[in-house]
Amino acid sequence: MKLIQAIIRPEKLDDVKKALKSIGCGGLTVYEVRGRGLQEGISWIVRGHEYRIDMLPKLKLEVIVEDDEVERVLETIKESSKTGEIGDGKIIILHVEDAVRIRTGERGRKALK
Amino acid sequence: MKLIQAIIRPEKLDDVKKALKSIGCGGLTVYEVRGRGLQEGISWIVRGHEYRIDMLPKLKLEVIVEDDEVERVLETIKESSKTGEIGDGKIIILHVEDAVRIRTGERGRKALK
Amino acid sequence: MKLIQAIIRPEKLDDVKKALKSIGCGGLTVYEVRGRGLQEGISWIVRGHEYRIDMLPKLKLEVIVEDDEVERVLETIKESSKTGEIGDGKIIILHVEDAVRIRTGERGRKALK
Amino acid sequence: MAGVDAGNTAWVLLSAALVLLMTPALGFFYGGLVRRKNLANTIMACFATVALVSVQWVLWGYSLAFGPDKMGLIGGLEWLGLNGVGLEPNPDYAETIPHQAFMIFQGMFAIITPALIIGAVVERIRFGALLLFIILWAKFVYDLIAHWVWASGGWLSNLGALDFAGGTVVHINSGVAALATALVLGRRLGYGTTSMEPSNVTYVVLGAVLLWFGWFGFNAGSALSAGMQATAAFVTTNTAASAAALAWMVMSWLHRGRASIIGTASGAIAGLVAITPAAGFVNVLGALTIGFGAGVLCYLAVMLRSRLKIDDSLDVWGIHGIGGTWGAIATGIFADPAVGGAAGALYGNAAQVLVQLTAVGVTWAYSFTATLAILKLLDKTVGLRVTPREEMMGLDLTQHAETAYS
Amino acid sequence: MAGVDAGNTAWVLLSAALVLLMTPALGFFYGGLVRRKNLANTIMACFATVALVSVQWVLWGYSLAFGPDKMGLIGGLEWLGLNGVGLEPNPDYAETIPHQAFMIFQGMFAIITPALIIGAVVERIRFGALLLFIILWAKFVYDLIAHWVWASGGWLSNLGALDFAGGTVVHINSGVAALATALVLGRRLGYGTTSMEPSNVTYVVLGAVLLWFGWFGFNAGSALSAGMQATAAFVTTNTAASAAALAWMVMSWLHRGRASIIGTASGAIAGLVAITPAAGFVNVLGALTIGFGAGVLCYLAVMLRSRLKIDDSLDVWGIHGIGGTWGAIATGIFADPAVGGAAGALYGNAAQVLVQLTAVGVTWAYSFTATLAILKLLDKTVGLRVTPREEMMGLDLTQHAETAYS
Amino acid sequence: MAGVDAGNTAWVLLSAALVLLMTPALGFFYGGLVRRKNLANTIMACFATVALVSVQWVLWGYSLAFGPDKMGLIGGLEWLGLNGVGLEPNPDYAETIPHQAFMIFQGMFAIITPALIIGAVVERIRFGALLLFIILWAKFVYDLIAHWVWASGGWLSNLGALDFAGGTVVHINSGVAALATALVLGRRLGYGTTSMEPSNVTYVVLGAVLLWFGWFGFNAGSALSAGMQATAAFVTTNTAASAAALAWMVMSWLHRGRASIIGTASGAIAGLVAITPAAGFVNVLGALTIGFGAGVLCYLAVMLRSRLKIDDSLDVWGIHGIGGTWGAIATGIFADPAVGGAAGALYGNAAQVLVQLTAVGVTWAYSFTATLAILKLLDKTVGLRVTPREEMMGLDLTQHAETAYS
Ligand SMILES: Nc1ncnc2c1ncn2[C@@H]1O[C@H](COP(=O)(O)OP(=O)(O)O)[C@@H](O)[C@H]1O
Ligand SMILES: Nc1ncnc2c1ncn2[C@@H]1O[C@H](COP(=O)(O)OP(=O)(O)O)[C@@H](O)[C@H]1O
Ligand SMILES: Nc1ncnc2c1ncn2[C@@H]1O[C@H](COP(=O)(O)OP(=O)(O)O)[C@@H](O)[C@H]1O
Repeated sequence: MKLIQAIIRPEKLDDVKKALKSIGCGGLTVYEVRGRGLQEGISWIVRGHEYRIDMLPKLKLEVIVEDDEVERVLETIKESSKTGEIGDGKIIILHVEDAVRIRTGERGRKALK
Repeated sequence: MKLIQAIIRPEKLDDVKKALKSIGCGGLTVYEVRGRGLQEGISWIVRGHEYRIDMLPKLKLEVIVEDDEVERVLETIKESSKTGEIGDGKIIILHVEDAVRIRTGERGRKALK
Repeated sequence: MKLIQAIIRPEKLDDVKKALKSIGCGGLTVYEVRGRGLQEGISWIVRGHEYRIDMLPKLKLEVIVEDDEVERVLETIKESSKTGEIGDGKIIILHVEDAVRIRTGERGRKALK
Repeated sequence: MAGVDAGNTAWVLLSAALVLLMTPALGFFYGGLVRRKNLANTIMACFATVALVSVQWVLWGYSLAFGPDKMGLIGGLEWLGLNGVGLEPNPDYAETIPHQAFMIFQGMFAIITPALIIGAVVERIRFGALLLFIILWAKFVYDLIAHWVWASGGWLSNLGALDFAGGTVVHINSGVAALATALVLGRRLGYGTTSMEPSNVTYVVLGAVLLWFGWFGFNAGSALSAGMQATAAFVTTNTAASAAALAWMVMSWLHRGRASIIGTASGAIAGLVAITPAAGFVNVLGALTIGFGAGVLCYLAVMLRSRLKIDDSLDVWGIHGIGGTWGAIATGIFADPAVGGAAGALYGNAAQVLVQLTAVGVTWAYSFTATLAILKLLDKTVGLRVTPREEMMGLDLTQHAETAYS
Repeated sequence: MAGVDAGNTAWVLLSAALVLLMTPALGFFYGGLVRRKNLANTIMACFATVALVSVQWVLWGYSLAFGPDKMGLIGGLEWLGLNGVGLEPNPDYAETIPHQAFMIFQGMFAIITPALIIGAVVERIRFGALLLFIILWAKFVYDLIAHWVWASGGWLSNLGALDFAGGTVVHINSGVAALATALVLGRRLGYGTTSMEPSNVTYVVLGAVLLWFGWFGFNAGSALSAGMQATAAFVTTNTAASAAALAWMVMSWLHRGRASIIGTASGAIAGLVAITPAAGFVNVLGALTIGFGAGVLCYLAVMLRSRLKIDDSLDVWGIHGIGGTWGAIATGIFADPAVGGAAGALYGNAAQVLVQLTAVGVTWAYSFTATLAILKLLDKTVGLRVTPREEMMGLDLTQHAETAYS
Repeated sequence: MAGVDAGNTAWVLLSAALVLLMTPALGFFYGGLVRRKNLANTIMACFATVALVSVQWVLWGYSLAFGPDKMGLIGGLEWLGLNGVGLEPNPDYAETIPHQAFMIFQGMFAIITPALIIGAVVERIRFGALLLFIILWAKFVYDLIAHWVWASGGWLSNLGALDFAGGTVVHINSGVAALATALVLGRRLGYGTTSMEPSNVTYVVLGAVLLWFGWFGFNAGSALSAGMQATAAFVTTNTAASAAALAWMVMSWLHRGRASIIGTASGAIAGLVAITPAAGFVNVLGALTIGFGAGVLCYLAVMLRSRLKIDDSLDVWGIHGIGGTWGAIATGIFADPAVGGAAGALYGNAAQVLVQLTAVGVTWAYSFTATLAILKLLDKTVGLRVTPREEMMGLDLTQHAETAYS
């Protein structure tokens, strides 16, 4: 099982949700973060002094998936959250050792079903 | 060392905190998230058009534990956060390669003590 | 690739950001959490009844790094976020299986560049 | 403009504007006290009450409450749709302001009273059922009691009951109705076992502050002219609110070791409630006593309520019911003839206390019974409560498909 | 103090204070409706408008709008810097209050009108360009139309157009200007494809509530004395706002299955807009009709606007343009001579409707054309829109280097 | 009601209500400027001050400040508990309103003045110590200076010092006290090294807006009747606030490349402060000058303060101390006899500047010394500061066990 974490633009959430739904991937968790990347942000100079804004609002989206779904989900998130502008964000994959569904106590694959 | 991440109902936080304390597990980190699961949410239909609400407020709870404590903590969180209704949430286990206590620089087991 | 997660004091963010920048590490993601540790918090007693506050506001900081940068980043975060008082927080390291840059679709090392 | 005085009209209209502001302010006060998933719904409930009761009031409410008296019990239907309620003063109610100015000022009281009850039903009532409840309650409870106490010819008014700005009509009435409502509706899911912490203390203070501000219109405006009695009411209002805020703050400090912000705000409201019937009748020392008393008594009432595990969620009974009762009785004790012409027990007229007790008793009894009846009816017909799943998801999403803020 | 009446002066000054509050209230109303990255910028835009137009008004605005008439078209420059605008009453405008009291009351209207247009440009206009636009628009659009309708000698005023508190001057004017602005400025990036949900419903309600509160000053204050007409305007204002809020609430309930909070708040504003020209002229049943009509019509206008994919982002045209148009025409229909002395079609004076239509048409035409001209000029010279990158990052950060809250 | 005028009474009471609103508004203004962990505590500090000083004022404060004069230095104890302060007008203070109306209006000034100092102590003072400080400061500093400047027989008043609504008594007094307080209390932990960004810009604007709104009561209400001088004060207040907001906005734009929202709000407050002593004495051009001057001077004062690394955390000294000083001196320059009867240097009475400088100097000296003494006493006895651990955890949790919002 894997945990896919994606940092996306807040305005892209709806698109990503719809796209994930359309490939049958219903479960997801989302929260607000702020981030800075390598290039994004703006800066301006006033009388020799530089001012910079670099921490921008983003959303972090997490999906727990079976190993064999990873690529499809990855692709789906990538396509649906892309604008092509700097600041679109990153996706990472973490390994999940086990999962539990609180309601039933089911573990592993069954916890997701 | 493992990182246990649990998505729970916001109103269950107090119970979980108390339960964790009672098994001697003091440290934890919590933040607000919104999530949708496989089934939960409500929908209604007006003149053929379907409306849906699916992103619901949840809390995410994180506990870093020794390997040998994993099962006990897992069980404790599960029991104390369960209502039996759909939407109770999930718990996942991630592997932690190392930990550092910022204050002292201690690493590994000692960082948790 | 690794994901470094640090729980720090909110007022230390600026210092950490500056320190990371100075070692050439630009990308990072931050969000607000609340946490309790082993010892921190305050408690008071009124007529035999104990009251406790234990969940304190913290920031969680995440940096995705190449394996060979882990130690340097770890050290930098630790030094720049330390006050020496209880509650300074923890840093953990998680293994990242892969990373994608949404904008370009680049994967692995290149996603971070 | 024979008889219309500009100063008094400005005073009463601006007081009406201030009282209007109180109901949405209550929305923020209550909204801050509930969990975030129900915050917008709570604000909305108060806001919608403004719209609903405003329309009801000009259509039939004012006629029932203040229209030509029928046997001391109710107003006639002669003034439906404000027919005959014009711009000339009506000397039965106020000689120097247009009749409609009196009407709209009273309308603001008719709005806030049912809105107060919302504090007992938050986080679990269906929005549609709430609107129905409010419209029925306004008609069968508020309009009647308002008639008895304030209308010319009302039977409690004839008895000589003193109620300057609504201790019985507004506060006991809504507080006791809240108790009945909490009993019928039952506790919130998870009450007593899960944490139900207020989600926004700043909104609680914002609401309390705007309520305090509006209360000057509520109490001092009730003099219906801008003169000595209005001034007295203004001063006693501010004094009692302050004294009660301090009293509750100190109680919370002694009791839990910290000066509670929510407690201080609640104390201010308790003081404002308690001074309401007394505002134009007592002097400043009376106001201090009433305020301190309200802070202490309402604090204890809230403790008691929580012991009894009755889920009057935001303590409408403890603050408005008990605060109003204390204020109504205290009016009978502290009324100083030098302020408003009426004497209380301290000034040799012990009988006034009995009259006050009668008005209090009648209001308790009628409000409790009639509210119960309306609720039972609604529960049987349309159903009062949301489903457990809706309750867990929160009323913002399930009733309005909107969230407070993100 | 020959001629100055204390009651009326208190009334008009306090009304001016209430109207002042409306523009920042609008900031919260609008601010809650945008995405969080633009919330502080939206509030700031309204706040800065207060400061900017206040200074403009005492320097030249008042002179242009209300100064000695030049051929019915514009005021002269005699009153620049308030030269000659003193503390004695000016009987042309108000006999019982200081001339400066009238001036400052009018100033508050001059502030809020351009601020209303901000709803059409949020989330994408450069802050500096917005300030320039406002100052030019105030001068070349607002001051002129205000002169035509309200100044002694203004040509629409001479025609007999009824506009009690600004249906044409304020609402149609700003609503139509908003339409022009939305067309010139173009849609927000991602409009129609990405989600642009309001970020703070509680601020929307807070803003709406303070607007409602302030509107009593706006409408009832426009009587310029605290008497019967002010009372009538107060009552009709509250009634129409309530009726429209209910109407919109029900529309949203039927249409989308849930009672929308934002909808109810918007409905209240629509009702307040529509009653504005009529407030001192119609009776309470007229007000109910105007209110319900506004709720329904503006709801439909907003639907239509969204179909047309015009990004008048916060529906200034749908609410102020259409609500104001409906109100202006309805004034010609429902004006009851018993209230304000003027008769509408229902009271035998069908011609009034034609006069109203003229005023409406003139305002639409002039406002649209002149706004377009100003915008084209600014777009060509300084540039109106932020860069796409700035738009994506949000205006709070890029225009002010500050964020709403964290 | 011999002598009581309804228009004037309505005016003064409503002005008092507006001024009451200012102190909690200040809570939001200050609250938005601190870090979130101290936001609720900051709001609470202002709110509790309202309650505390209100009670103090009716018990002994009013008697000390305005009671029968003792050698120009202080009022006697004859009016303790408002004994003898009745509803008949007191012609020494205001001939046409009840004496208690004057009393309560003045009470609102007594509340806000110590509350202003809170801006210098936020994020690190023990809540209990703060309440003690406020009660002592109210007694030993505010009541005295108020007596000197405003009481009949006060020695600065006898000198002929002009202070329309509190430039010395309220603003210089609190601003200088804030400086003393910041020096005694020391800097916040991490001051200068960690980021201490304001957590809620929308609350800063909300607070500023309600302050502006309330300031109409503060300044125009100080005329104590609703006539020409009140109108003049209203107009100058609005004009100066606007001019100063623009000035500060432009300064921040030039200096940092962005139009700061917090800066614009602070500018408005600076303008309101500076016009306070002058409001009823200067004409509109004077007000513009005073406003622009305040925006620029206070901006520079704030820059200077931050250079000096004095942790007057929210710049009470820079805005109220310097703004008040500028306003007090400017009153001596710009006072126009056509407005308020008093002439300044520009109108041939250069001596007035000297009188103003005396009042300013006396207030600076006394306020600084007396505040220092009170603080030293408290620091030695009960202790002023929270522990470092409490400071790091935040005052919301440690002083009240509550959080602002979640
Ligand atoms: N090394 C990193 N570690 C953690 N988060 C990162 C890292 N690099 C980028 N991010 C996150 O991704 C977001 C977008 O990254 P950015 O570099 O600006 O855009 P792009 O991926 O298009 O080059 C950032 O705002 C930040 O939240
Ligand atoms: N596949 C998933 N990936 C990430 N989060 C998930 C996933 N499935 C569920 N969740 C999270 O768990 C919460 C509860 O899940 P849900 O399926 O509604 O309940 P249950 O686990 O009782 O079936 C969701 O709101 C969401 O935050
Ligand atoms: N076992 C744990 N699991 C998750 N988070 C933890 C754990 N221990 C500590 N934390 C987080 O680290 C923060 C600081 O830890 P604490 O123990 O108070 O300080 P220190 O590391 O200086 O001893 C806590 O507030 C909490 O957010």
